[in-house]
Amino acid sequence: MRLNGVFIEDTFAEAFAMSGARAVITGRTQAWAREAATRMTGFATSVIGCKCEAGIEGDLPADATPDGRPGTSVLLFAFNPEGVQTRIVERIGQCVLTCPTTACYDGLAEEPVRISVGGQLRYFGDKFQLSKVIDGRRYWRVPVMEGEFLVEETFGARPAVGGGNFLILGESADAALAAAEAAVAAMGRVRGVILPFPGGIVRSGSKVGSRHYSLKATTNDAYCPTLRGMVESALPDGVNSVLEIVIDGLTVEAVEEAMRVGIPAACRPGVHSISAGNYGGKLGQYALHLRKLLEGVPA
Amino acid sequence: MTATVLTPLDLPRVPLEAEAIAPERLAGRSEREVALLPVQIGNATAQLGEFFRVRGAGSDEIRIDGDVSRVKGIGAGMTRGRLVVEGGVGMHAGARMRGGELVVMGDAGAWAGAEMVGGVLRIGGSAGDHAGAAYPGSRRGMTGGALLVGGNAGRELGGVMRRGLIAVRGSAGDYSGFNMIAGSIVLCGGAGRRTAAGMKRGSLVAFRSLELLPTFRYACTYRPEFLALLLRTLRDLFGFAIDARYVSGLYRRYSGDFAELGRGEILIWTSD
Amino acid sequence: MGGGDRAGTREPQGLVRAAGPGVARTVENAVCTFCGCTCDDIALRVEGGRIVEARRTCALGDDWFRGQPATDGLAARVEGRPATAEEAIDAAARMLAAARSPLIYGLVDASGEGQAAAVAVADLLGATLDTASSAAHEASMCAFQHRGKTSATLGEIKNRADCVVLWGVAPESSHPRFFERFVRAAGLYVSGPRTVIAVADAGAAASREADRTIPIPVEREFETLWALRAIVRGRRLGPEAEAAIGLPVAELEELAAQLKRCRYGVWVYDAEPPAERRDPGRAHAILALAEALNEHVPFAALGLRGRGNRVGAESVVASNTGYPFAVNFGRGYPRFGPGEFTAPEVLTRGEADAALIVGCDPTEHLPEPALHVLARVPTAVVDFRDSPLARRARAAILTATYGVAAPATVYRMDEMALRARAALESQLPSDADVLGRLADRVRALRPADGRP
Amino acid sequence: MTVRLRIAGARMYDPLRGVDGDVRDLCIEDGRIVERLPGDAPTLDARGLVAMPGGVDMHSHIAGPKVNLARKLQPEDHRDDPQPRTGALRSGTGGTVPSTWTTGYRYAGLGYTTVMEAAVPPSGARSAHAELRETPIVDKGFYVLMGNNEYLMRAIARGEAGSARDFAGWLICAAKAYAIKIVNPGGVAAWKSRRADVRGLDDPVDGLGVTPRQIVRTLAAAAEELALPHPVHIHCNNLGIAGNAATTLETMRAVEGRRAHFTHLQFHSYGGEPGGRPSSKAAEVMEYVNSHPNISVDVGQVMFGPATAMTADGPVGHLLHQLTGRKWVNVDVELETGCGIVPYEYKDRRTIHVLQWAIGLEIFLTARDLWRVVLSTDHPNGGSFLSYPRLMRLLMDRAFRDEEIKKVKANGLEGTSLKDGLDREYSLYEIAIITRAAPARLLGLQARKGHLGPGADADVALYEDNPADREAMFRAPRYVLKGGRLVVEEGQLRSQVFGRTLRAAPSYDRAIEHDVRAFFDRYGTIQFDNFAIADDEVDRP
Repeated sequence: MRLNGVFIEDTFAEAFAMSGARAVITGRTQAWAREAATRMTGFATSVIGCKCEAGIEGDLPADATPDGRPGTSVLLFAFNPEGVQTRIVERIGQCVLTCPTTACYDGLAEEPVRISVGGQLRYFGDKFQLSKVIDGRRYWRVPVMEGEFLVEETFGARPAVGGGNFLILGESADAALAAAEAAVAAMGRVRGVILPFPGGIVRSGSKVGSRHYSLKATTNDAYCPTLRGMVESALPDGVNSVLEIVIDGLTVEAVEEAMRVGIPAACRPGVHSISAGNYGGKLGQYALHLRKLLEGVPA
Repeated sequence: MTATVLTPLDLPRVPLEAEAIAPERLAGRSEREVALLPVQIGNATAQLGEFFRVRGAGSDEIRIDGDVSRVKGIGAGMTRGRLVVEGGVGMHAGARMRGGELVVMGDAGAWAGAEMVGGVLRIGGSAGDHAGAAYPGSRRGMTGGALLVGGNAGRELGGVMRRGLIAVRGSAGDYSGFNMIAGSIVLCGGAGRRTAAGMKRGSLVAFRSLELLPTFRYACTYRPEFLALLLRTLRDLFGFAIDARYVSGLYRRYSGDFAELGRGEILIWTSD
Repeated sequence: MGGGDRAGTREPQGLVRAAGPGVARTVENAVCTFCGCTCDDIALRVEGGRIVEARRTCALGDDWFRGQPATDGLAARVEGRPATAEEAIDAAARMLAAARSPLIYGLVDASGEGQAAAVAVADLLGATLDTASSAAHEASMCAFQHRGKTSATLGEIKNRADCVVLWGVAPESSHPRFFERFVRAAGLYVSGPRTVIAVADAGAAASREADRTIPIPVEREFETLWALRAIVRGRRLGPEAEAAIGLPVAELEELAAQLKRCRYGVWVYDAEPPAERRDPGRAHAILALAEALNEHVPFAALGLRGRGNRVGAESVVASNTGYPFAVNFGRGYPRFGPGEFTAPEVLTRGEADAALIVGCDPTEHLPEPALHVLARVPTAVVDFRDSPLARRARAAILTATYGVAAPATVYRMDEMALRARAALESQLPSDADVLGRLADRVRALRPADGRP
Repeated sequence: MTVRLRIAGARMYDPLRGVDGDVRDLCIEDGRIVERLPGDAPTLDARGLVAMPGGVDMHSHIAGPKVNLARKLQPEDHRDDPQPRTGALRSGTGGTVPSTWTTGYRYAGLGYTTVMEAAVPPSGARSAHAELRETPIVDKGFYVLMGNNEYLMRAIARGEAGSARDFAGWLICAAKAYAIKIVNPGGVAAWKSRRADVRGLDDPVDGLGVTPRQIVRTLAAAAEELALPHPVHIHCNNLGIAGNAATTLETMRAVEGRRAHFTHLQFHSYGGEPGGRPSSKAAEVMEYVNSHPNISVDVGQVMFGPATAMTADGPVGHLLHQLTGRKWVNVDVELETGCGIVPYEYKDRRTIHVLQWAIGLEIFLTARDLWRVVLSTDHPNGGSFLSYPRLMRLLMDRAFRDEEIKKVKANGLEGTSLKDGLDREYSLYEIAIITRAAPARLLGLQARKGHLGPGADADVALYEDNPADREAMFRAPRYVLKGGRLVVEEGQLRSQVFGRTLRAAPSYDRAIEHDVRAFFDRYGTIQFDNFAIADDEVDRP
């Protein structure tokens, strides 16, 4: 299968089950909402090293937020709801509570599984915090020097999908990067997903385990162009640089949609082929077959 | 499903008590069965059909197409459905209601929505005394739901309220929010004296200035985000018109009541 | 005080007759019901079937004992014409049993036994039952029901209180022997003078008995009490407070400190204020303040109650039904409804279709609009006083004066029951007797359940 | 006209006569039980039913100033529990503090026919009698409060035990009361004088030169010397406070071998430190009770659900108000006693309530001599008397009890013997002891109450035996007779009668009245001559 002349390998991205939450941060201006969101999602690329994966899902216009101010939506993923709670509480506590003018709301109100967020952060109020129930949802008002920090008591946590991905095998580093940037830009329109790595792109794909050190993950040597010849390389001839796009999503459908949007965008001149990372189906619950995903996409 | 229509006939001076008029008590009954439902007339029991013409089988939607200002207990304890009264209602309308929607186009007597637990009670006209309040001796008044008054409210609005939302378009009487434990009261018009006296927690929001008790203390002037949330909910969810300048406005915050726990607040709008 | 010097100036007439005319005797320890003090140390000189002298009474009590109603030998009326009690009871019973929404009103000048019988009648009729003092006392009662009270009986005040606050009251005129009996008398735990502080409407005369008077603007009464409570609880008021109170905050702080220093305090207030001073928050504020003071020293709130057996009315109605007044039996069981089943509202809304007035003069208690309606409602009267209302009622039965011409259990304002023996003999039945017979007639006329 | 009834074929549980489930006929004539009846006497077929004497509640709060204040205080307690008027029966309201009429009906509806109001201030005797007159069906009476009476404490302080005794005799007669009641001896006086309490049995009561021990000892002796039918009835110091078992045991020793009844023992059997977390000392307290035949107790079981704390123990009222934030009534009463009222609720999710519940059950289940351990909830303090049937099932049905134990918050059971389960199951015979025979005997009423032998009042409860659900069985007797009149028929309350007011009339040296009169004249607020209750104020004409 070829898209825009780029070969699509007959393989699958192996994604796994995670638990995800959505935080809607509002601020006096879009910039302040975005600032809090940026800080909150820093150092959250890989659940292995960062305990969670988080990213900005997108900005929200004033009329789409609970309090009528501009907002930014953040998604955060961890292995289970407890992990999500711990991490989101830490991050909202350090990055939103502290940030001027912001308030923070649950973006998954319908989810039956609830994690305590404001319910934890309220203790910063040292018993001066106030609660408010509005339309069946409880909010905490924590007094801060600026005024009040408003945060919703519980957030929904839902079964989510981590590790959706595709690999861009480029003829050159420049071509691979341009293709990856194009893919990220296109995927920015998809709701329910984030791309947790810097700029949405990861250059250091990993394999499980290591040869020498007791590390959980080490460089994916089969795809490192400099190791061609030293290891059993997975790289076709002519490929000199590989970049990966990793996608976490609230649903498998959202992840698939992101891939369906991203892959064609990456199929540009200078891209040799598109592949995906998997572990032979041994680790993840989800096998996202590239060719099946792309059925119906105009070549 | 079409609405059951109840047309009041010649109603007596002796008060009629008709808790039977609630959606879940009419639902699933034939026209004839509805007419046979018991009502209390003074010291005797009678049948609904003696005082109302019943059209349509009992459904989750009821319309009373006339004034029933002398009928007590309409929609009291209702749990679901919709009950629309095209005139006024007597005492205890929607008292202790748990769900559904009760719409009164005219005025309501005393104790409207008293101790209500959930649902929405809309009063197009004015509410009498003790709307959303606790009955004598009760630990709690309203504990949930929304009580929306288009006209004025009497005294002790939301007395001993524990949770829920009350909004009054016109002016409220004395002792609004008397001894309130928590919850939110929004007063668009003025209020009488001693507003929020004895408040433990909770919020009383006023768009006009209030005479404050000496046991409230000024805190600051700010834009409370929760209030934007609250007022937008009132506007968008309940269709209670709120001018945008109030939604995002600046409010003076007064803490109190320091004769009591002192963890409540009165928020008075100052400018947008 | 005492009325001996005026004995004989007003001749009580009527049915109150002693066994042997001309035989003089003295009745000791008679009970006076003319105010909530319910003094029970009165000595009555009875001569020719009349009370000719009352000793140890105050001016009010003197009027009570010597102003017994003249009844011209009449026992009862039906439609304004003289009748036997039996005929009048029957007429009253028929009228009431036919009603759909009868109102029984009064009870404040009746024996405890008569009050209990009135409850039985109300129960049988499915009536609305209200006491004549409910309108005045409702705010105090509802405040009590919301937060309780810290109080004491009069004996504890007499024997312990070294600090007496008179809040807008001058008991020397409303309860003339209050000071003599409970404040100036030597107590087991108080010797020497007690501190009496009056806080009163700046525009009116305060109690003459006070050592010191703090004038406050009457419209700031609630605010002052409320602020005082906050201070007693150790809160600091803001700079805006002074304007809201109408009194320097420093003065309130000093008062709070003084109250917290006493050994045993009592806060005396009017539990039945006149209509223009009724305020749902006032009694609440006083009860809450006394409660707050109790975290420091014993402090009793004492609500002064007025004339008659109005405390008995509430106590008896409460023991029988669970509720002190404003009780409706329409559904076959008692329901409580201040504002709903209180007589002024029931009448004004035109909801009563018959009325039984027991032991009260409605003109003293009901507002004009309610009286206006009452005049058009078929009415029966059971009272020891003849009155214009009794004369135009459908049926009226005159009774022996409770506690004077018939024995009666009466309740003091601290809710303590006393027994008033009959100083005079009367041919008239007691209120309990009449109401008991009325209940029997009603029982015969009205089946237990359903419509009349 | 002679009224006769033969109750034929019931299984009888009549412990005072040692009858344990025998099938016999019960013969009733003119309100009393007789040996035999003529063959043509009307017969009630009671085959298959269980017959017991009418229940006797020896510690309840049903009349008097504090009860009526609690009624006025709590319209919310009555609102959802109406008692409609039916036939000849009066309407009323229930809740934890029912109206007078409803109290009588509901007691009778459980098969109880004798109820004692356990705490009436002397000055409240009149209104208590007025309310008892309106309390139908049951025979009733009250105990008069003496443990903080200023006159009495002063007599004791002067060492005049004889004066104290004669005062007690006078007061019983004047108030037309049944027994001497002590509540927190000296503690209420301290509460009234400076909002304090007493703690130890030998702590002096504020400025009076008297100690709780002296009050207890003097009144225990007075009750004996006055030959009262019921011994002194004691509510100890430190009710509800951690560590109070020590006080309770000390008070038991303080009566020096005299008969004494210790009421609502559950509330007085706590270990731990004052102000700290209580633990169970039921075993220790019951060891003393079991081995001292002069001591009798009622349990004061806590039952989960709404309650109303009402007590002469002023400091306890204040404590509960502070703990719960609920509304509070405190009335200091006439140099006699105090009064505290706080609405309350026992919850099976609260550790302390579970502990109280467990301690009560421990007392029941470790009692060796049931003739000295009486069933009570201290109505309405530990719960309504309407929960008695459930309590009986807890005692009779181990499987049920174990299920209930599983439902409660487990840490409340720590340190109680209930934690590992107690095997004991009460039999019908034993239930009849703790609810009928024992209280009747402890009240000195065994001639006419608490048994079904000739001469007894024909107060009889007939139940349908239901081993699977004892609660259902005891909640709805098939028939109840009061004084031979059928008041409950087929499980329905049909008619009302009026019971008697039970009162003691001890002899005492009337010379005391002179001195009491002088005290009244100086410190009282009513005239001595107006104090005593007249005969026509007691019972209905």
